[in-house]
Amino acid sequence: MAKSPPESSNGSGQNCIKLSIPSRLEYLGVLDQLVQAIAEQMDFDADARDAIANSVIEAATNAVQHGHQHQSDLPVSFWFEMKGDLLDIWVHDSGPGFDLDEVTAADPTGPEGLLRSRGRGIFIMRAMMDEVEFDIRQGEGVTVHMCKQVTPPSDPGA
Amino acid sequence: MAKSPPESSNGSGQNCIKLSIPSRLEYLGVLDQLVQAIAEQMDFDADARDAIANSVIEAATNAVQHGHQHQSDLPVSFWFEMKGDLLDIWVHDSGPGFDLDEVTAADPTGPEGLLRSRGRGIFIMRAMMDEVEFDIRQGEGVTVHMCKQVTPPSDPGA
Amino acid sequence: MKIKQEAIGDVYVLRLSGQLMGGPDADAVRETILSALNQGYKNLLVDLKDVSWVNSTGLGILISSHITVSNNGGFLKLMRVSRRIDSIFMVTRLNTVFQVFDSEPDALASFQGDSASSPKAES
Amino acid sequence: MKIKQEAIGDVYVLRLSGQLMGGPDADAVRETILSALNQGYKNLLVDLKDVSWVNSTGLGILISSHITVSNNGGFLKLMRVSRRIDSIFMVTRLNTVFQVFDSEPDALASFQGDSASSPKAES
Ligand SMILES: Nc1ncnc2c1ncn2[C@@H]1O[C@H](COP(=O)(O)OP(=O)(O)O)[C@@H](O)[C@H]1O
Ligand SMILES: Nc1ncnc2c1ncn2[C@@H]1O[C@H](COP(=O)(O)OP(=O)(O)O)[C@@H](O)[C@H]1O
Repeated sequence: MAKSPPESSNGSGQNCIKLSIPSRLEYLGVLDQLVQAIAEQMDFDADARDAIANSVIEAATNAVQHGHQHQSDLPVSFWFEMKGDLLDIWVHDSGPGFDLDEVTAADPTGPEGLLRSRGRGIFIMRAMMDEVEFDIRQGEGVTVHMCKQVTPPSDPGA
Repeated sequence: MAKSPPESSNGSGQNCIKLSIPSRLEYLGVLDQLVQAIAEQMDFDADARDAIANSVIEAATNAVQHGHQHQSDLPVSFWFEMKGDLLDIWVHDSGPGFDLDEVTAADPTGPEGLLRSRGRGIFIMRAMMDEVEFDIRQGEGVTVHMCKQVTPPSDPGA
Repeated sequence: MKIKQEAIGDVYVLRLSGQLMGGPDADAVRETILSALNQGYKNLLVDLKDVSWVNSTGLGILISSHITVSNNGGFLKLMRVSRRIDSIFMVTRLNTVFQVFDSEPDALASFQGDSASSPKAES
Repeated sequence: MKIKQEAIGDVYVLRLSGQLMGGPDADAVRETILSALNQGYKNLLVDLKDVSWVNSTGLGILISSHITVSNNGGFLKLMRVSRRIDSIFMVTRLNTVFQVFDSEPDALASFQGDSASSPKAES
């Protein structure tokens, strides 16, 4: 799985859609619609489309809230690369980064975590996508990479 | 009306969504969904949303077909700037450009034009948007700028 | 875009779905129409119910189809055009070129005793 | 997100619409709930029918609301949760925290004789 955002390969390519939005939660609805459309074009089923959209929204929420602290003039960038039945997504903010091990130590579904009002975003992404990785660089921001493959309809004879 | 694409002001800004897609007609459906979502967020009514989406699709079709001649690795770029109830859109390709006066001389609704199979794209944009302008630069490509304002619901008492 | 085909009596119905926008769509529509004409059909009906949008290149496909069919002495009509597509027909005045019907029975019935065009149905 | 409010007998119903995602949404929900509690309502029902999606910050709003209401001796229940939102409840196990009802009559009836929680309705 490619680790660096397609930025490094110029961000172009025949199968890559790029988006950038201001750091405002009110644009997450527009993002949702774009992601749903991309996933539909790739023939993901309705549950998978929702899972992908939920995950991109979580990454974008973190970029806006934690990465850019709602500074709306800072853009959050998205790359959607469609290779056959594999969708690779990168979400980038230019914020200060964070310590991944520290924030994911707590289990939001355990007795302590269940009633906390925060700490579920990364958990949801990991539960809903095939793979989720964080590229956190001091001074260069955070890039979340996630991917999901179209599942062939299950074979009832198998 | 701003004539240059927001590119010149760095393409950032708190109200600007940017998109780029490969030069493939199959991505126009995804584009349509994004434009519809942006127009809905701005409270354009259903007819206006369709008009805007139709116009952006026409500009994108021209960029893919004429500007980039279907070279799918060349990206078509879009800027959507939302200022209050005014939506400004720029569509850019890096193709060779064309002679606007020449191509818009023929009226596609006149007796000669009506049965031609081409030559309606720019006409449709002009009919459906408030303003449409072309910035055509030798060697730097074509940028179509169009805008539309939300019409307040008509006052039955007026 | 996808095409489903169906012969209903002497009317050959093409049911399009998706988006009508040129490229491969043009070939698909042309081939289907030529094949229908080759089979002897003169009455062609294009169902646009499941077409979400048409761009100007897609309009070109409909116009070429119309011309091909007319040149072969047949009739090409449209039915179940969405509000969105109808607005493009109005703006481009293609509403004066195509006969458009809201319902399938009306469209099918219109071919009976056809020798000249009848006015566009109300939408 | 928008909130419509309605008292049905002794149940205070909050009908949310749009997207539930934190920011100003958090304040709006909190204020509505505090005002209902101040008016003496103990039974609160949140209608999610017209909520297209919820993010984790939105889940936080629901959890804080639940805690506030419980701390005031009341009950907060949810109804008409879409498949999309339900999948987030399952993944985060918040389905074990919230009582969710598919229909409004079931939800309203459930408050009669409430003193402890009843099991989550089938979805
Ligand atoms: N893009 C980011 N930039 C900075 N910090 C982040 C980012 N994403 C996540 N974090 C940190 O990780 C924590 C956990 O994130 P998450 O699991 O999404 O839950 P929540 O956002 O509800 O706290 C956040 O509280 C924040 O401290
Ligand atoms: N982005 C572009 N790059 C190059 N040529 C263009 C571009 N847009 C339009 N044109 C030229 O203008 C003509 C008219 O465009 P249009 O009105 O959209 O109709 P059509 O695309 O059906 O020909 C095109 O045929 C093409 O020659």
